[in-house]
Amino acid sequence: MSDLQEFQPVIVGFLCNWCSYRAADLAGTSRMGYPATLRDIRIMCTGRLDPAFVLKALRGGADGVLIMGCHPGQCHYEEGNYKALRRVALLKRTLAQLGVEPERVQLGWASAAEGVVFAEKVAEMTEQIRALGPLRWGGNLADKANGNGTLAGVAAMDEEVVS
Amino acid sequence: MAEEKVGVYICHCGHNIAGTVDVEAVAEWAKDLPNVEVSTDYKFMCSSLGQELVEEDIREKGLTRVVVAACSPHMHEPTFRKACERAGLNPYLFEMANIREHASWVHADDPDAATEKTKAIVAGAVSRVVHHEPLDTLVVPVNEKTMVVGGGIAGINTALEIANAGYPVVLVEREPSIGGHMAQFDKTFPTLDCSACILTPKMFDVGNHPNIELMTYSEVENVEGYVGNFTVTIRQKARKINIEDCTGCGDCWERCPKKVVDTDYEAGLGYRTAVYRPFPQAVPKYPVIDVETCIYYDTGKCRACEKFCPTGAINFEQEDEVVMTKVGNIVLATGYDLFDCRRIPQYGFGRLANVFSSLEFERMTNASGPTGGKIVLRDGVTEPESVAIIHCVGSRDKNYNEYCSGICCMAALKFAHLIHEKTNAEVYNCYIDMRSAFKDYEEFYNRLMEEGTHFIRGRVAEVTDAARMPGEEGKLIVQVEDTLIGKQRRVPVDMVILMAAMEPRWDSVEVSHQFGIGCSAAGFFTEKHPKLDPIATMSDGVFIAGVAQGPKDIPLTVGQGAAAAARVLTLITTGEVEMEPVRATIDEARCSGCRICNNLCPYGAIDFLEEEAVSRVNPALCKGCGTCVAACPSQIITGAHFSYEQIMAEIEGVLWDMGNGQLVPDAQPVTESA
Amino acid sequence: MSENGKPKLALYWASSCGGCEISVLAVHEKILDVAEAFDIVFWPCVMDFKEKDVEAMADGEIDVCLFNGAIRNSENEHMAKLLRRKSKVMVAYGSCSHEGCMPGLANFFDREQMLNFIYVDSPSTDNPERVFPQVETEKPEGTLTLPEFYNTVKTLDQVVPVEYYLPGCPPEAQWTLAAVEAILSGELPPPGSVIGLDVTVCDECPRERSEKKITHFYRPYEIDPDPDICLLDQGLFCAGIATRAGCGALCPRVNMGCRGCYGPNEGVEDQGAKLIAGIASVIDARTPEDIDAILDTLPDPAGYFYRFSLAHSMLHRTALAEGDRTAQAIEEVPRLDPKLGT
Amino acid sequence: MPDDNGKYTYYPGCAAKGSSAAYEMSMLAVGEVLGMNFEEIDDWNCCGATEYFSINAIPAYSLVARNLALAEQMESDQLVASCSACFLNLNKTNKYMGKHPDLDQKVNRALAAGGLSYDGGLTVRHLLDVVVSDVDQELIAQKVTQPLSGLRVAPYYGCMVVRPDETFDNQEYPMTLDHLMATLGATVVDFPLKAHCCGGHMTQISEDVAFELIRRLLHNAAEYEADVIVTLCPMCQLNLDAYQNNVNRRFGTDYNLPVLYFTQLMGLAFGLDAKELGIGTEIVSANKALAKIGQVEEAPRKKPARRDKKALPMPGEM
Repeated sequence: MSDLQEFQPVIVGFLCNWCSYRAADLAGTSRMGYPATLRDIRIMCTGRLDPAFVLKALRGGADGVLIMGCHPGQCHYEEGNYKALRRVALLKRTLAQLGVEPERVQLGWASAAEGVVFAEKVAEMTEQIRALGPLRWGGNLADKANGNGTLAGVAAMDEEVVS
Repeated sequence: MAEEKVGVYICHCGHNIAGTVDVEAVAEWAKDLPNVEVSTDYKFMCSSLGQELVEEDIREKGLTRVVVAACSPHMHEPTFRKACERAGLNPYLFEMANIREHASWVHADDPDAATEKTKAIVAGAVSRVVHHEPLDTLVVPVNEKTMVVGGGIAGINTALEIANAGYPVVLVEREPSIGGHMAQFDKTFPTLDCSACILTPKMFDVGNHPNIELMTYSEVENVEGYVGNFTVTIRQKARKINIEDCTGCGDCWERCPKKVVDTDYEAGLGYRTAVYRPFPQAVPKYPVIDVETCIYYDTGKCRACEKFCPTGAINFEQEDEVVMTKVGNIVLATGYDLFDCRRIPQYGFGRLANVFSSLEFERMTNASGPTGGKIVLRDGVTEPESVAIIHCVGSRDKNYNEYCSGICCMAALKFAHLIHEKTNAEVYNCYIDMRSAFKDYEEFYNRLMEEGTHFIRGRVAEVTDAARMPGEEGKLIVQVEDTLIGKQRRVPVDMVILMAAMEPRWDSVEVSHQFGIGCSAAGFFTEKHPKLDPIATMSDGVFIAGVAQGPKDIPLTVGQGAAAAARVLTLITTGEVEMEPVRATIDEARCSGCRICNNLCPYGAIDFLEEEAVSRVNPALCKGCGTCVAACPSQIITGAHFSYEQIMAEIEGVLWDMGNGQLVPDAQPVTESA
Repeated sequence: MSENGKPKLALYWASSCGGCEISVLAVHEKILDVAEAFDIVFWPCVMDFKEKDVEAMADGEIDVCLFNGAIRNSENEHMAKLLRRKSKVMVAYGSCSHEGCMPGLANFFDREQMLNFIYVDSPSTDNPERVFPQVETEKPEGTLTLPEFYNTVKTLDQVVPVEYYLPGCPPEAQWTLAAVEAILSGELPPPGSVIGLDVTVCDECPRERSEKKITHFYRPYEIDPDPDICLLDQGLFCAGIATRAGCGALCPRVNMGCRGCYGPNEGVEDQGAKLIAGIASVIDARTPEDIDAILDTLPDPAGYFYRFSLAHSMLHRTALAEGDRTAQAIEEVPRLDPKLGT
Repeated sequence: MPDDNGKYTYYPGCAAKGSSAAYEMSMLAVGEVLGMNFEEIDDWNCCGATEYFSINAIPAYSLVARNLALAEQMESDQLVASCSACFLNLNKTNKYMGKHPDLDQKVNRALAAGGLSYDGGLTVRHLLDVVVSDVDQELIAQKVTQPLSGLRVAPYYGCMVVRPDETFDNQEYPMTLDHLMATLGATVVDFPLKAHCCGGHMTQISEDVAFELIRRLLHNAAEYEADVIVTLCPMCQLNLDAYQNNVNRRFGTDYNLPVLYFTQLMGLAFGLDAKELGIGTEIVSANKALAKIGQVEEAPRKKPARRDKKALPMPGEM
């Protein structure tokens, strides 16, 4: 998997229900091929994007995160994409300090009619991430001894203790 | 959560999915996902048999959650939600996994990758659906009254259709009279029937309809509320005329000493007085005093109109009035502005006297216009011996508007015909492409060719009065490449008509914000669906009609107006509307009142309760975009159906094979194993 | 329970500043009641206990262990595991053991960077032979050992299971007492819970808040803030919006933005994410250029957002080069030739 | 924008040192009045004129880029050219090098051979742009001591200054020079051919083409009863001025239209000495025309005065 020769990046996508998700649908209906690297999640608006989602995806082993919404000025909810623009901007500044390359988290626009734009964006980002290599944050994380303070962990521990 | 029973159904969609994705394998694999009770694949899940399969399992195996992996939720989510409902399961406990548009169709070249991705998508859905909660659709009553904004032919038609059906309408028009652009036109293509003759009866009906409250010289100032329950604030600008006394006799404007160029109705080609009625058939019949130009407001003297008014209707002290009213639906028919031809200096409009804009020409050929319908040069007397009509002025031009205004070709043909009819002038049509789609239009084009109009295919480079060769002296020279004969041509003419583009109203963006709807990059209002719903908008209860939605001619405008009326009537007669329960709610007990969310909501659905110092979401106003949910720094705003837990779970799901962040066990040497 | 029927209490500090130890005393005269109520069996900072004393105890013999400090080296981890084994109830006491706190900021770097700076590059250091501390150093007299310095700082619950958390840098006395009393009364909250409130600092903050529109961030020295108006409204960074209440909004009350030491609000996984979302939401700009212009006035965002919670955040530390993923970076630190030492 | 002391880097181009010396003289004189300092690039070279690019692109770009490289070492990042052809070439090269990395690379390799390099730090501007955009028009109005009242000027921009891409004025129908002349008190005629071609180097290649183009301009200016054609490009000035006789001979016309640089008229309006401004060096003498200055006189309109009542208002009339 993480073999660089044929390293297949894993990208988690957050797509706006009204535009880019439909653009992805259109790419499908018109059979436009693009790398099978994107695993997309539908949200009602890029304005719903909680930065925690991005962190979760990276922490969860993704090599990149692609957020796509309506073109500025064409948000289904008027302003949502501007909020995404601001949040992603600040998030990326923070991630940069944590050693995450800017290419790994990208915000793009595609209207419901822009299946091509969507497909090209996925292909483009896949290449960029392939060049960067895997992120696979898992390796960064310390082993959580005995279930990380979960009750299960405590229980398990208690047994040890009692016995 | 652990006790949820999930049913997973992988659809073959004939070959569409099964042709690429190993559906059996996926179904088999899904059996081992947490909480999965049933997992199977089926040829066509959307078929009645497929749906029954789901219903049976809900009843017999006691499923509490359902995942169907098939096409896009935009295709069949409603189908399966209904199926669940029939089996007694709340429809929102269902989740659709899109493995066709997002997997099989786009990765046909790599079946293995497609199958792997399918697994990820299904895993995501399963892990998400467990966190779903039963939701009930909101139901709100619909106010019977409708507000129509814009009194052009679109608005007039919408208002009449609704009013005739027996429901109240308030029609708001910015100008002193309704009628819009159509009232300025002379003839209409291709039938050439007189625009006024077909419009004025409708205007009259509007003015006298018991169900229509007509508010001219008025503007909408504020809109609050949601489908079925809007509260609108309208400013009635002061006419400076007491309409209850005014008889519209006309003494005031006949006596008014102040003449100004009428840039509205006469398109700058004629004059009006400071107190004026836009045109004789105006509805309502009352004049207005133009405070900008009235001598009295400038010098404090004159008051001629007041002296001569037989009924003492003149009221210089009259103030604007602001009225508030409740309506259930809103139709925006705000029309268009004409492209200002001065923006293309090389065409000489405003510089070369005998270059006219299309609207100027409409007024000129109009029997009630400044020249009484005579086609003459700017000097007001000379009849032109040759006229060039330039198409696509400000349309189909990257420098101005990329779109085609649609109507100009036909209007140009109409002009050509009128010129032939009224003068002996030669007429040159310089076009890029002739666009004469729709009923009887092409025939009209043919007719004009027979009438001897010259058609030159090419975009005009410039219009100049710089004569270069004999025969050009004192003429306007149209420099154009005739692309059919492949030659540059200089056509000397007496008059040039510029077919100006239709542009969105200058304030269309503000208006779109005011009404909470979208606006295209060009500035036309965005419809809900470009093909299947060109009348509704993304804001429930707000509809659009006419050129405000995009360039179109009179028949289409009329049609869209009627369609908007039909949509409104459906809502009114249903009496209530269901709203998707995708909503945000604030856990007020845990809200710390930081007010981060307060100015985020585009629909003003979030109120801050001063005394409790907490914020609250009005569920009826909320449209469920979730921007406040994402923003809340103490994470106590929940977005129904797109909650933090649900999306987090989906992320874990789609990354099921990535070890969820624990791929590499920590190799830190531990001095002693616990 | 000891013979005298008093519950046995252990206190330990791992990687911490010692402030938590002091804060235990901040309960003032009540400390006597504590001493009265408990049989203190281990408190290296105050009384002379040795590790072997703990070793000698039976597993689970200690009723409550208040463990402060982060896990920075092998000794911290060893003691955490030891005390865990000996204690019935393990309490992560204070921000370090709860969230990582200041020691956790080391996770912005890796071990090599830090050792190099501390032992070589820091202006006040003169170490031409690049001598680094070693886990084992051979001496004629025998082998000298030091705890292993880890690549990554961890919170207590990242090495052992933890029943309760007492947030704060340091925890406020009333919460320490609340915890002690809860333990004495036996009315314990469900294991895994944080002793504190489930709202944010804004809830305790007396300042006047209004709709937010931030056009510029100021450093505290740049403006003289209005004492009655929300600091964030005035463009001063304040983590209060995303920080668990319980301190009584100490910092905002003295014109200093909340630093976030109580960690994220109840149910929140990543304090930084919430700060990013909240702060970015109220930035008053629409174009990338304008947005950047405003964000440029907020230097070191990660520092602001993860000041106390980096070690416990979702990403937990900066990305390590793939080779370093398994924290073997110590190999790259040149080892000291034993002979040099002699 | 220039730095506070109004410094600009100045690229003269070949003409300035020969045929259009008057242009440079007047420019420097006017610049002094307006507090603009033009620092000439040391050791500048030919701009390649317009043809070289179509013969061999890379050397052509490199030739121009050498000037850019030298200019970049100067104080100001504003490079001003007074000749439209020079402006076009410098501007084009500057823009293309910025847009096309491969070109940038090749050209810089060439420059490196001469120990030079250019990394796109300049803004290339035409003298007219600088005068109308950087200088406060109020200031210009204040400096006018001898308004050009009664002088009918035909503002002639030529084809290159506003093309290919719109910079400081409309490409098809520029107006800035019109406004500037009005500020100087002149009567500006609406010169429809203002942005048409003067023939350029065609005078050397095909007189038929060139002279016809020149004739059109002269004819039109004369038709508008212009006393002077005012230009901002040495090429235009040369063609209209030097070949006016040839045109008259060929077409049997008797045009007598002096062609001056806008800086010369500015100088006169500022009350500077005509000699200082190089007036008198033109071939078609401007004396007769300039004699008019001072005596105000409403020039006859070209269009028949409109018959009120019946006549229709012009667009935008109030």
